[in-house]
Amino acid sequence: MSTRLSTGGRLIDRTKPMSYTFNGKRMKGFAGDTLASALLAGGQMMMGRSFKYHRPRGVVASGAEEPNALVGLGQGAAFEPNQRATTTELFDGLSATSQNHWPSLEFDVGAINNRLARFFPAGFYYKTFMFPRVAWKKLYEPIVRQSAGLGAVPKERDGDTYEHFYGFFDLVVVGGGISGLIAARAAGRAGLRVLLMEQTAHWGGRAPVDAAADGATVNDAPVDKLVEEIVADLATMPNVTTRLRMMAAGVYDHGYVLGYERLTDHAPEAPGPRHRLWRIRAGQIVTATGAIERPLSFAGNDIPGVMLASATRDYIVNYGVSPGDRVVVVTNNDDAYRTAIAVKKAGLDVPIIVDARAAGGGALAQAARDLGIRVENGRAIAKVHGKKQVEGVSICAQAGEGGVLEEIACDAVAMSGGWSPVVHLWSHCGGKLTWDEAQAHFRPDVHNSPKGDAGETFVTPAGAANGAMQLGDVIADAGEMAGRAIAALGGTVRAEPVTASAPDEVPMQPVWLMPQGAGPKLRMKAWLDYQNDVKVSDVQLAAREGYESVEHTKRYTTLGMATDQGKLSNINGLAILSDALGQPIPQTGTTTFRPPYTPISMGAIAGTARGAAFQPLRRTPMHSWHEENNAHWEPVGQWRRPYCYPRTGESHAEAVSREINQTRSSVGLLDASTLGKIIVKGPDAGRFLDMLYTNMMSTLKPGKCRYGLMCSENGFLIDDGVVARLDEETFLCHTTTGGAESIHAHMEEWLQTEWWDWKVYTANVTEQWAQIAVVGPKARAVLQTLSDDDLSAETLPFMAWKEVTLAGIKARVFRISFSGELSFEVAVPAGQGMALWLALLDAGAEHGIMPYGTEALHVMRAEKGFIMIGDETDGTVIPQDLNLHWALSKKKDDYLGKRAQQRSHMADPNRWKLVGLETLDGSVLPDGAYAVAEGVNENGQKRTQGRVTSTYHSPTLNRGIAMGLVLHGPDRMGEVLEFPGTDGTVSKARIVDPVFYDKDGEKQNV
Amino acid sequence: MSEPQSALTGTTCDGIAKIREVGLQGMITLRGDLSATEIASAIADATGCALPALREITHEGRNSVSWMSPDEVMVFVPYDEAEATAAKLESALTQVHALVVNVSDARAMFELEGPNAREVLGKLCPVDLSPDSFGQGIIRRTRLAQVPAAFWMTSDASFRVVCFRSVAQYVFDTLKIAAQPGSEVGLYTQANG
Amino acid sequence: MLILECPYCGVKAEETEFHAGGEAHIKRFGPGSSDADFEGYLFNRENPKGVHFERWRHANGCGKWFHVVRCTMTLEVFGSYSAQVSEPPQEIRDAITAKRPGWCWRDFA
Amino acid sequence: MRRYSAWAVAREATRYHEGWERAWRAPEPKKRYDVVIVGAGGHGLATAYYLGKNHGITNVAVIEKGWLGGGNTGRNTTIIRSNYLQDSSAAIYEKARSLYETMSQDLNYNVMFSPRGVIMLAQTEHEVRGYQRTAHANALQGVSTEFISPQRVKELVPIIDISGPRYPVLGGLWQARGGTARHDAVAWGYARACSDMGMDIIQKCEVTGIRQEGGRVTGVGTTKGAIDCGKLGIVVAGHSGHLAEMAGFRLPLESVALQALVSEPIKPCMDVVVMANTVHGYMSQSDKGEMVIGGGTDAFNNYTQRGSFHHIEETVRALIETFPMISRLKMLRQWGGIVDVTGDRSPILSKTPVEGVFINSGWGTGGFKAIPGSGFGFAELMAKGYSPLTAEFGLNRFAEGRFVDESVAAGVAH
Repeated sequence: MSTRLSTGGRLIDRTKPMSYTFNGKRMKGFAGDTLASALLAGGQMMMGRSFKYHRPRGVVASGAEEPNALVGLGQGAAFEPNQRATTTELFDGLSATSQNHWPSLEFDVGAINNRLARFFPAGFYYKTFMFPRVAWKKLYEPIVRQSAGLGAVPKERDGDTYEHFYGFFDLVVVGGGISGLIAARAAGRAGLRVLLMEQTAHWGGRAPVDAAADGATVNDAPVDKLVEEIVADLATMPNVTTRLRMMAAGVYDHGYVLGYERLTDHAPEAPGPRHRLWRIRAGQIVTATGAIERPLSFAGNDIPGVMLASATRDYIVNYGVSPGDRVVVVTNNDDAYRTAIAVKKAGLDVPIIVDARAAGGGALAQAARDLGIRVENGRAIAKVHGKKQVEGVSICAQAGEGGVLEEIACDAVAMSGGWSPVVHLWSHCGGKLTWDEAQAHFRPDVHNSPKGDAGETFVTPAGAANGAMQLGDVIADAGEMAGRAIAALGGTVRAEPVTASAPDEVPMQPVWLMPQGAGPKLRMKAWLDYQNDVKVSDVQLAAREGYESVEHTKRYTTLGMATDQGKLSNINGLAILSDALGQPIPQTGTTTFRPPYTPISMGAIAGTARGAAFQPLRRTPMHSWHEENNAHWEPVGQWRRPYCYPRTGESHAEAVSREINQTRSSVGLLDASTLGKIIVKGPDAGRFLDMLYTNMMSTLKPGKCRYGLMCSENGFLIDDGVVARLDEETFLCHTTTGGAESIHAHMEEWLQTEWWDWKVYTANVTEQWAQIAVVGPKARAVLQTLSDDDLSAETLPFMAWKEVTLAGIKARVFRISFSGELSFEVAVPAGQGMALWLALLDAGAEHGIMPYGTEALHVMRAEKGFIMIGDETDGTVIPQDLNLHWALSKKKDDYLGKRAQQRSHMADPNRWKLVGLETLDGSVLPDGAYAVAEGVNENGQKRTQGRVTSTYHSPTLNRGIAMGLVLHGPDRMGEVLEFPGTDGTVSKARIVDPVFYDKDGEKQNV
Repeated sequence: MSEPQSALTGTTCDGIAKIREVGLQGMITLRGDLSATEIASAIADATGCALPALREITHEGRNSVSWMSPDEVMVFVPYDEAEATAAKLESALTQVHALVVNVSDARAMFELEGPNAREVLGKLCPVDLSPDSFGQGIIRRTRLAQVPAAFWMTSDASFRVVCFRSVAQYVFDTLKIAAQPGSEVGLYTQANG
Repeated sequence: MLILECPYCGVKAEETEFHAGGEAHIKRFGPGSSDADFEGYLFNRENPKGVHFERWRHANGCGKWFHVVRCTMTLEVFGSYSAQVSEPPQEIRDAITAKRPGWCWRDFA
Repeated sequence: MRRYSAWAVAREATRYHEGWERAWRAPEPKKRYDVVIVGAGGHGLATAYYLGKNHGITNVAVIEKGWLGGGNTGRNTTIIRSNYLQDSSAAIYEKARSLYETMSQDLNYNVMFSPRGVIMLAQTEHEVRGYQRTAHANALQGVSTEFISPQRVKELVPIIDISGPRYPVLGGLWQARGGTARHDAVAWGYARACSDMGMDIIQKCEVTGIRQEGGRVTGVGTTKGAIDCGKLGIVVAGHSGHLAEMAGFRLPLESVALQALVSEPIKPCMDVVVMANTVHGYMSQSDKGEMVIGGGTDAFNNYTQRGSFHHIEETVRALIETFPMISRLKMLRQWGGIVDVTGDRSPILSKTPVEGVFINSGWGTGGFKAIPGSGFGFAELMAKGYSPLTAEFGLNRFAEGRFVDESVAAGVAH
């Protein structure tokens, strides 16, 4: 059983005990522990259940590659599922719960799947659950769904905050091991702006751990010394930034790197954001990301107590934790001997080292023998005994089929199948890999590197990440590769005489299955992907059934699709696949490496954009007044506009009616500030607007206004509004609220990219002005009380504008009407909008003046038969459909959209045309309803002959009114159409003139 | 004549940097052929400022002129002088094709002050704000979180940030979160300890 | 995540400061043009695998439109230039040739 | 073909599953086929399947430059729905949806079609109107949808925040028989069925040229030699423009990157598919427990299958606003695919200027849900020269200005 050793542990501080809970049980650990090391120290070998068979699982690794030891961390607003115990730093009060079991970790009903495993091979669900059909939805799928998932679901709104940071560096070094440190120091000394990031809380990586076992030295000093020395050097360089607990999540095009900095995960009480997502632009990236050890594939290699040899070593050396008292070491390379030595030095027993290589190991093997450890070459593990805990192993010949030679009792197994460089970041942006036959792994093919915006190489692998596996080679490679990256940035490298002395290792030997001739029984128990329960037999089945592409096999078996994304399983899996297909591994190739390297929080991705800062919320100068006066808001793009202003006890509909009645009978106010306002000035301004609008603008007289339509080059109506001519050379174009930015951009696009020789300047002055529509029979009276200027119909007739002083504020007054009433749109500088608004309310009090919202605006324009962009138009409607021929200039031989409107379908007389619709019973037509025609089309769909584009209850007429587009509509006045609802009812409506109110337009013209 | 109001009427907030809405500020958009001598002299006469070169901002007393685009500059003068200055520019440019508009009410201006000011802005804008890349005299138009914005430095540790008036509250809220206590990045500050 | 250089303000900035505007050097066809020409103008696109000419706007910056030449297979950028030209300047063509000898796009080479 | 069933699995279990045969053959190409389909994605394989099943044409080869199902079929977010506005779209998507209902049985391959229901959230007044219109259209099209209240949305999706400060949920367009399916299985199931009908699926075979005589197609050149054919179907999504160029015509298409991501797996918490168009995000939970999230497309041409990260950011940001709990989940994996987008963002299923050459492309971001309907209609078009399902999706519509525009349900704000 695992336990805490009385001495040792280079990363823990035994003077700082910490307490935490696991599944509610109080446990103890030390500062510097990971949750995994603390659990092992507490004898908690079993840490989770596998995904498919719910098999008992213990920790197998000691870092980011851990597939088994996943826990739910924290509680309430701080709960997070699927946290790796191996990368979770212990803090006082930490609370963790194991996952994917019911009722308990020790006794899990789901483990029945394990009994039936033989009936659940890879892809079994593609072959079953099909009959009877209803059973899939009713029975099978619910079962499949309920058994799905790993971690528990967070319940509360996230209590933490997150942020981003845009970082710019010449060179970014990923990985704080020996290679990364060497690279960063070289770059720092070359005077470059450098960022060095390390995903763990410690510098130095594996080298110090290995040295603790084999006594390797650098420059005749302990490896730890070199680490300290370089870290100290870097601290003195202002041009170098170093970050612990920061992982490079992904490398993207043009030197873009995502840095995931975990600020308070290890200290939840600390102030500030929890995570910071760095968006980094790097001239060069050095990936010193090290390597990951591979498991060996033998029967029972997933039983708690079976661990990677390197992890076993880490727990002993770094945390003073022993995974077991009797540790069998099984390997195909020399490195695992370091583990045996470390175990022995810790005073624990190594009953045997099982070396699959016939010739065995080199110097390290000798060192192990010298310590009295029994070493057997050409041997293998046939089977591991035990259920929730290793109890022993059967030894056999690697060459054979698993005939047992000897049984050995043990409580832990340390395995090593060789090492694979971490090539993820290299591969994210297109870096290619090459197969290294000698070391049986893929490493970066530096001749096929990721290319940046200038086509230059921008990622350079260094050290173990580049396939250099022994200390001396690692140091040499790091210097060499860092030099290349620095040179690419025009820097020069001062040679660093770093000499390492470490025991020589003899070559490893690929071992993909143990024993070599293992039969089906054993292969069905030899795990490749621990979390997803993918076994050697599953990959072989996929190959047998023709899922030959590595992508097919991955998807068919789910190999490598778990939360560790195959960090442990991919190479072993595709070796088995290649063997099954009888082709060399490089021909099989790898699956695609995708970001992130390990999962990153959604919160960090969103950053500060939540709550008030989620999205810009645009406010008019009178926004606060609307808020204080109980406006019911309608989001219009990023603006908020009052929909209506309900009073106590009033429904929205009642409020809208009140606002309309008041406005039609006396006077109302509308905050129209959101309407777009664009200045167009220059000798060619008229000519330009003639191209932009369908009607003629160049003939407009200064002081006058004209309503205009804009179409896209594809012929469709995109915007409308009133244009006022300010002077000979200057026009002010009003656009819809949604159009302010887009229409201004539209204008600039044509000016800059098509008519660049035309003398026209534009300026978007939308936000310079607060605009208030004063509407109703009493509008003039109200305004006149605030102004000495003459506002009479003579001096300011309909469709004219003039500059006046209102309530002491210089204002532009436009006599335009979107309601059919006498109406003045008053524009004043935004800073004085509120003042004018209040003055108008005051001046109009005697007339019962009140503000009205967008809904009243919509109803009143509908009563007048005015179209609304976005209601009558939807991106498929042309002006002709709306009977707006009068606004299509015949004199102009060109305007944007004119050619498009000549295409056969747009000139088709059978296009639906705008009409008014009046229900026979006075009710309101359902919004969006279609008018049905006779019969069905060839796809069996009911034929239609029209649709409702806007529909309202008109308080003025006290009946439902609507507008719609109807086949030959204008020629069918009086005809009755049927509009089926979605509830089975049918509304009948008569085709009428769309102008329902004041047909002769007398009211707006007074 | 009522008192004009700036977007946030001078709201302030303290975090790892000080945030303050500056209040009323006169701003005039001037578009034209910036190589035309009339423009340079009109600006000099009206503000005393030199015509700014590419991506630069020039200052003279309470006035500033910043480059905005190849055919546009922004003139900053005290709010109550904007109308007159605009008129002055207008009349000086009658002979050339140019556009002069008083847009003093269309925008909001913030001051961001303190040793961490660079980092606070660096959390929201995709711009290299390290001292050796960005300093006084430069204007940068870019994206601040989700809205367009422009900024320049008025000292080694303070910025002026300009955005549209309607999003002033959003920009303030966003800056406030970016400046929350305990969120120092320690990147641009490490050099000066 | 592209980086582009705006030829007007000289800023080299990330994609989010810009707005992509589609294929470049498209000739406008108005009233009087054939259906085929008009369809080609509005809809038919090169969509090449390799060298591509496109329009971008420095939307969160100086607001100017400009041209960019980019490889759609590698995202490598060969250069950016003024929007006020109907074909790429010689130095841009040379820059492409240096990286992609024998390139051609529509009638340009 | 050995039928798949629980019994077959049990029988094989007794011999350690060593008796299973290949799901599809791996033949070398013949000299000639009546029909050659280029592209062994879902659409290409479905086309071949219906050519055989509905029209008795089985002398068919499906050639694929990579691995079957290796393109967008295996990269999408697997959403299936047919609540479209325009008749022609609703027709083909509803045909597809109804074929998904019985696909597992038809193919004897469980594609795990899961009609869990799809909600499209209405978060502005404008969307409310747009979806009410769609609901009316659907009722006449025979597509069963319903506009539901915010409370009903909350019942269906407990983890949603319907009173979100910025975009409260005002209702939703609910299609109870929409859902998801296992994307790879769709390609694999069709491949197995096609192979069983005697069709040849030829993987790792790239088309190098399209041969024609007198304006009529006679065959294709490939990396595995020349293959003659009577008719040629081009079904290659993002690479359509490239193939069209070989055949000598141009297409109104642009290829852009579309991105998606998945979270780590969590226990079941969302039983329906939710689409929030106002904030440009959509999400469902896979049978493995991952939250599957769809992002946006880049605005520039791109063949790298790598999108720009800010789209991921925008999508995640938006979904956190609507589903606050996902803030504490982690992104496990992000990826991109190349989608081909047309001028009206609707697909092209059409004859081409070259006689005998047919094109099926332009599915943009909506391809997976359409696979069976697309194959059904396109096979009919190739076999008979006309199909009511594809009639409105011809190439000629761009010259005529007769578009099929689905963006209208969410038009311009006002």
